[in-house]
Amino acid sequence: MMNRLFEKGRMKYIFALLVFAIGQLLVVTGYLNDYLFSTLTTLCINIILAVSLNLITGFTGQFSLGHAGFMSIGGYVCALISMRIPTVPGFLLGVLTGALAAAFVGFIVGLPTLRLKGDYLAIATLGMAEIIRIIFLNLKITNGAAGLNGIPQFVDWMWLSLFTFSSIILISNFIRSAHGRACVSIREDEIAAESIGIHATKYKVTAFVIGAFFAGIAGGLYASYFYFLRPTLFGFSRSIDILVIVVLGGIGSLSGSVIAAILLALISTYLQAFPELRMVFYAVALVVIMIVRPQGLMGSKELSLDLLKGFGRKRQRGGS
Amino acid sequence: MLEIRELEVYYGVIRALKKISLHVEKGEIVTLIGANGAGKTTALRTISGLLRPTSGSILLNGDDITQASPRERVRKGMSHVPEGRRMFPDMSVLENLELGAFLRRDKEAIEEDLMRVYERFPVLYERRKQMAGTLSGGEQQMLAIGRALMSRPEVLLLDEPSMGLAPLLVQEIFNMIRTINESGTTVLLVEQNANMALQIASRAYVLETGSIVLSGEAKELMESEEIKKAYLGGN
Amino acid sequence: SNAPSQPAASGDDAEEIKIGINYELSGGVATYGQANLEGIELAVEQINAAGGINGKKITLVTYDNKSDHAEATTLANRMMTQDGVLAAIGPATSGAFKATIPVAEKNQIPVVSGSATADDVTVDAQGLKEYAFRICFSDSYQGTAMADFALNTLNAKKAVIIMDSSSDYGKGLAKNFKEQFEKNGGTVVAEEAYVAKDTEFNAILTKVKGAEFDVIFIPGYYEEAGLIIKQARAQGIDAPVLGADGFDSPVLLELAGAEALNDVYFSNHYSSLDQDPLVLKFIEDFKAKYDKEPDAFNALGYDAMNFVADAVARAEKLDGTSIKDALASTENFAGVTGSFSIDENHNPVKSIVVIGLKNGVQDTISRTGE
Amino acid sequence: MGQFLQQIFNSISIGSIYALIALGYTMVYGIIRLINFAHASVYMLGAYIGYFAMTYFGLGFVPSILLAMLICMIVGVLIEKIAYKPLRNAARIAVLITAIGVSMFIEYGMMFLVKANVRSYPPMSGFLAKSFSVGAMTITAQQILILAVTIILMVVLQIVVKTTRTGKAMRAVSQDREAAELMGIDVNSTISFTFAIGSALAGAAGVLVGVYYNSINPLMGMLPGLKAFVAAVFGGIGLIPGAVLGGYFIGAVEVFVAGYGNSMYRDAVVFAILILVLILKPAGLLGKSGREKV
Amino acid sequence: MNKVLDVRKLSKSFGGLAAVTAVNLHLNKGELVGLIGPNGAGKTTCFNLLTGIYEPDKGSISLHRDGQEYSLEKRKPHEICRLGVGRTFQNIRLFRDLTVLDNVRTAMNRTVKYGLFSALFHIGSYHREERELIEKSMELLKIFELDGKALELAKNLPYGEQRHLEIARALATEPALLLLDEPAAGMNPAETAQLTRTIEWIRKRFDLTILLIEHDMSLVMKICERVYVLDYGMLIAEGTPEVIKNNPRVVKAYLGEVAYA
Ligand SMILES: Nc1ncnc2c1ncn2[C@@H]1O[C@H](COP(=O)(O)OP(=O)(O)OP(=O)(O)O)[C@@H](O)[C@H]1O
Ligand SMILES: Nc1ncnc2c1ncn2[C@@H]1O[C@H](COP(=O)(O)OP(=O)(O)OP(=O)(O)O)[C@@H](O)[C@H]1O
Ligand SMILES: [Mg+2]
Ligand SMILES: [Mg+2]
Repeated sequence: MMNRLFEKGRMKYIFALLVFAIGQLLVVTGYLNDYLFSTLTTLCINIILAVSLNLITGFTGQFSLGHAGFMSIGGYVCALISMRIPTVPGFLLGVLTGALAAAFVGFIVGLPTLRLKGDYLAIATLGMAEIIRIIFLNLKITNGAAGLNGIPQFVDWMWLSLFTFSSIILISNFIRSAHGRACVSIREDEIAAESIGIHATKYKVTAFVIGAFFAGIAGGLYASYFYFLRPTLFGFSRSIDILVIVVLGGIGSLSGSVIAAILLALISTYLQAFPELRMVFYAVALVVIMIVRPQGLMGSKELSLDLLKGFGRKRQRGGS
Repeated sequence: MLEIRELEVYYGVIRALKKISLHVEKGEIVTLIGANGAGKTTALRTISGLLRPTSGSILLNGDDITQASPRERVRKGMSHVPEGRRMFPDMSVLENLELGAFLRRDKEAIEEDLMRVYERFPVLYERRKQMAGTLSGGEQQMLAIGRALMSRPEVLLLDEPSMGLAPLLVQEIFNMIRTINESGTTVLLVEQNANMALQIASRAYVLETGSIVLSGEAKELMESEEIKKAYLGGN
Repeated sequence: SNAPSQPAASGDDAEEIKIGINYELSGGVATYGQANLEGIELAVEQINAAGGINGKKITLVTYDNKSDHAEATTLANRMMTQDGVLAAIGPATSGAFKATIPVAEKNQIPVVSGSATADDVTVDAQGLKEYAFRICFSDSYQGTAMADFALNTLNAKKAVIIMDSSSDYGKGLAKNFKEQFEKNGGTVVAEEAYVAKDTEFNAILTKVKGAEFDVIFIPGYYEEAGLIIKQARAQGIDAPVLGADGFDSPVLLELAGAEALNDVYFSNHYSSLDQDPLVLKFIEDFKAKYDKEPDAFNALGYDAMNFVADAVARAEKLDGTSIKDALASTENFAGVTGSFSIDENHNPVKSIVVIGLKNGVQDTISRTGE
Repeated sequence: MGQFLQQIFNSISIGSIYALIALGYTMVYGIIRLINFAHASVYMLGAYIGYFAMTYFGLGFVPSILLAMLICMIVGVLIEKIAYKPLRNAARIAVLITAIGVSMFIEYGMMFLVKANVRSYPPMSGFLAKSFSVGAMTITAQQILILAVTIILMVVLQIVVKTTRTGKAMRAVSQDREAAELMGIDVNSTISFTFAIGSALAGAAGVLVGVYYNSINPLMGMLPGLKAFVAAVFGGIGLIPGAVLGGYFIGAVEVFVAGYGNSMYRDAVVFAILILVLILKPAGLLGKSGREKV
Repeated sequence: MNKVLDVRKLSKSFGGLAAVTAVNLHLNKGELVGLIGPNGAGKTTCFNLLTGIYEPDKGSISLHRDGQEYSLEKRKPHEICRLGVGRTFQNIRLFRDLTVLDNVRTAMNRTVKYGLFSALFHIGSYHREERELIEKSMELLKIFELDGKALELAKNLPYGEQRHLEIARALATEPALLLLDEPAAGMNPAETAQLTRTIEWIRKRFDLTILLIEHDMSLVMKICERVYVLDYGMLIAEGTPEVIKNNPRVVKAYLGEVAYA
């Protein structure tokens, strides 16, 4: 019984290593050309964004439309640092500082606004992201509308997979901890959660800050793969794109977010061949998927966890 | 008046009602009792059209209404006090009551019925301007019953009307069900308070995990050892 | 077939000449991408109808970058590493175009933009982008020219700037105009901003109206400029209005109305008052194909395609490097947006015209520049 | 002083447009708790229908706006039937994503059909071409028209929702769909009716804005749509007077920030004020806040 | 001085409606006290005031625990819970989409010592503490015979078991004082009898003081040592079940003319 209830969850590390190794093999042998790699980079960035937004919106139940704002902070800070220190340590310093800056802003913004509920929170976060964007649009150091160019490129498969997997794993670890469960209970019923001693504001802000941190990492990766940043990249529609992935994958399912990000990347890549109707088909696909699976691809289930449980049960049965 | 034949209802793969049949004659009070999760609410929801059965049929006054919408059923004289009261929380008590008479156009008669409901539940009159969502549990229950009466139903489906009510009111509610019945409304009553239910009902059905396991005259059932032990608290 | 990054058949033995088209066909600035593409497609039709280049037909590999700069990068990668294009045209806006340049450099495939006007597109602090070319003016060139025009031709001393702060085009023009204007004795008394797709400008106009000034400079595109001029004139502001090539579209007239378009001057590549037969033929052909008047983006797209075709025809070999060299050595290319040569910074050297409107029609032109 | 009055008038005219679009958001939200992102697209559609009616069929203003309202009404009802109805029992956020999908479909579908370029409405004649000067201010007939339409619609809708049978049915459906069915309310047609009204409003707004600014494009719904959505929530989503108040509020803040502050930071200041106000009034300007009863 | 709860002059009104007016209550350690009264008398509102969901207009609430006195009237619900007040809700408020185990486990959060860092990296005492949490939760569930359904979603439990789970969840917060709001609502007499036994049993097992709202007199009269009666927000009577049963005011306002066993 105990084993069934309490999983150590080592599988995910093995899985991550495996994916990394396969990827590395493809890179070394040259099968992963620049085009595929840039598609892959976009995908991984989307995964990090979706997984971190899922923590805020899916698990903690706080409807946020401002994720692009956090991403942009991570991106700009990372770019500004790595342009001045164009070395790998500079890049890493940039990504981490960017993520911390995003987390800090998340804290400052989250503290007052997380009192708001539902759609009111949504427009407050949307407003926050717009304010951040307009500031970047008018700052000297970020070069306004033209944005930053010539950001040194450090993102390769190693860094990409390292950051992607650690984002997924850390967030999933968090969710499967007492702190994570506190967040989920707030989503389920805030009043009941408070009545069992959960400091709702504290946990909402915690989730918001962690989510912002990882969005910041995604921004940093973006800056240092695509060489450039501009305020227009972080508009309302990017936040919406991330939300779409989260809901499509399943609110409260990290593996769902990953799967949905992959699926949408596949659809979008496939549709590149139809430039005129690309977005129309994409929209249709979105609507159809939602109608067919309103709860999202995975609902609130997790892929890996269920597989593990399946294994566990089989082993038990075999043993007795 | 109301007849259910071989009704079968599924929630996904769960079979909540297993081919149940029952009937309620005009002017009767019939009660449906059973443990938590037996399927009582499911039965009522199917009868009033909120749920669709996979098979079986429902007849009202001889007409097959299995495929009818809830609206048509209301028009045909059915009224359902649902589990959990389900008032419209951001509307006033008065508006809730008016909605009960939604399909009626006879303004004056509606006004009369409104007065009758206020007479029955004076609290509702006191609170007529308050938002229904802020009423206490018991007040909400009264409102739910009052609202159902506003359609002048021929058949009234009641799902646990005594839940959460003060003892005095439980009494009153049951008395009222009796009066309502005496003034010509047929009643199908689902109750946890089996004691009281059996006292006012003429006949009863006992539902267990989706099947009817017992039925008969209410008085007889009240004497049954089995029923006493399972539903009446044993002592 | 699974050999890594081996571009599909290309080079001298290819049957056709593949040109990548990487444009904003949907999303926020789709207007400009679509307009460029119309010009390009017209050019390709004409070239192929005339037998192609040295007997080889041009085929376009067209992608929509959704006005997303990262997507532009990805698509540049796709066309260069998988589709084997010889050269790529687009994107339309400076930002998105810049996003494809590192890919071009890496794959040694030239990229050309018809409308990326920012100053640092082809050269920046790090030096010349060997594989990037453009055929339009830079912002500083136009901004300076319009400041000179304001000071010298209109004798203006005080100017108000109302700029599109959401595009680097608007900001770049504003900056250069201001520098030049103030260097030569003018003052900018107010700087106001709007963002692309705004339709309501009365608030800033009411504010501006309170100031004293001789001209208004509107660095931005016709979509908003048309409305600004209309609303300004309706408020009784009748100072001369200056703009740049972003004004050049028949839509400007439709939006602002003829009465509002008096005392409006903007810099451009060509004027319909030009009786250049090349221009006249282009306008005629364009009208025949699309049933509308061409605007600046149509013309620039048309020229960009012909510019590339011209270089392909002159190239020693059919590969990126040779075409790049051919592009770089273009001399006196006769385009509908003026004839030009490519300078050492991969910018066109062409003269600028300042067009004056009267009741919405082109009335005066003055030429400056090389 | 004249400038100040003029700015007040400016804020009223832009506010009217936000309010007009916000009304449709709030109507639909009121009944199915959905921020109907497709609303802004229907508004764009309305503008194009008006445009084609006027330029290709030579219809006048009134028939054009009626036609746009009619077609938008049909489109709105169809959208609900095809894309939202199957998700009646799904999470609200799932429907939101569908709405975003529908909105993209309409916008990009339109972009495919008519291209992305800006089109302009034909110049108006008659009353609609007039303008009046009051002191130092100039007021156009079109501004008066939009203001009047907004206020009249708000009043009419408020009366419909608060006093008529249908209005009561709408409110009942929004609060408890099942209970509404038990009252004999036809939930489907009530929802359809709401979409019909909301979409007709969008269509009308599209034509009015087309006439007013004479500039339309397939993405014209995005920015005002976003602002109107913000206005609707800000006023207290689901509340008709809230939508109008929110619209005017946002319009006024925008105009006064641009007119007396720094127009570079216009939208940033608008949002900052919005967030501050929400922190003080967490359920919007007119919304009732307070903890739910437990 | 073995008082656990001392409420003085507690008042709360909503708009013009005085829901609770100058109510005094006190509970001694280990007592099981009933709070009854007609519908809308203000019982649930009292609970909401005690647990910080509403802030009182007037009056004081003090909790005594481990020789300390804490005043509750300005505190937030989660602080009050941490001081040792647990509750259930009149309309069940479980975490419906969480498992039975998680419902209880989440309520044990305050015993968790590992920090955010351990939570993110699953290091430090994470594994040990998590294991302990599960063990403790399962023990608690066993008491309510819910251990077999630990991995079911709360919303899939039958009603009666949901009520039990809610009590288990409240107990998981290790309260000294437990507030139960109509625990027997929606149960049939047999189930109510079972619940009555459970309540008595947990009181002993966890050394609890219990305040209980209930309309089912068979339960109240059987297990409550004292009963408070509210009417129109005011306390109209207080005493042993015997006394209350025969108080004419209570009979008139609340009980009606029936004899209760
Ligand atoms: N929406 C639903 N989805 C899945 N299962 C359901 C649903 N509603 C009810 N059930 C299940 O169907 C069975 C019958 O439920 P029902 O609500 O009809 O019982 P009941 O007799 O009214 O019980 P109670 O006395 O608790 O009200 C139960 O096992 C319940 O868990
Ligand atoms: N948030 C609120 N807003 C307005 N009125 C309220 C609110 N909460 C409670 N009330 C009112 O306060 C009174 C007391 O309500 P309360 O829920 O405390 O009653 P109760 O004694 O628990 O009744 P019941 O036994 O029916 O549950 C009721 O009249 C109710 O309408
Ligand atoms: Mg039931
Ligand atoms: Mg209560």
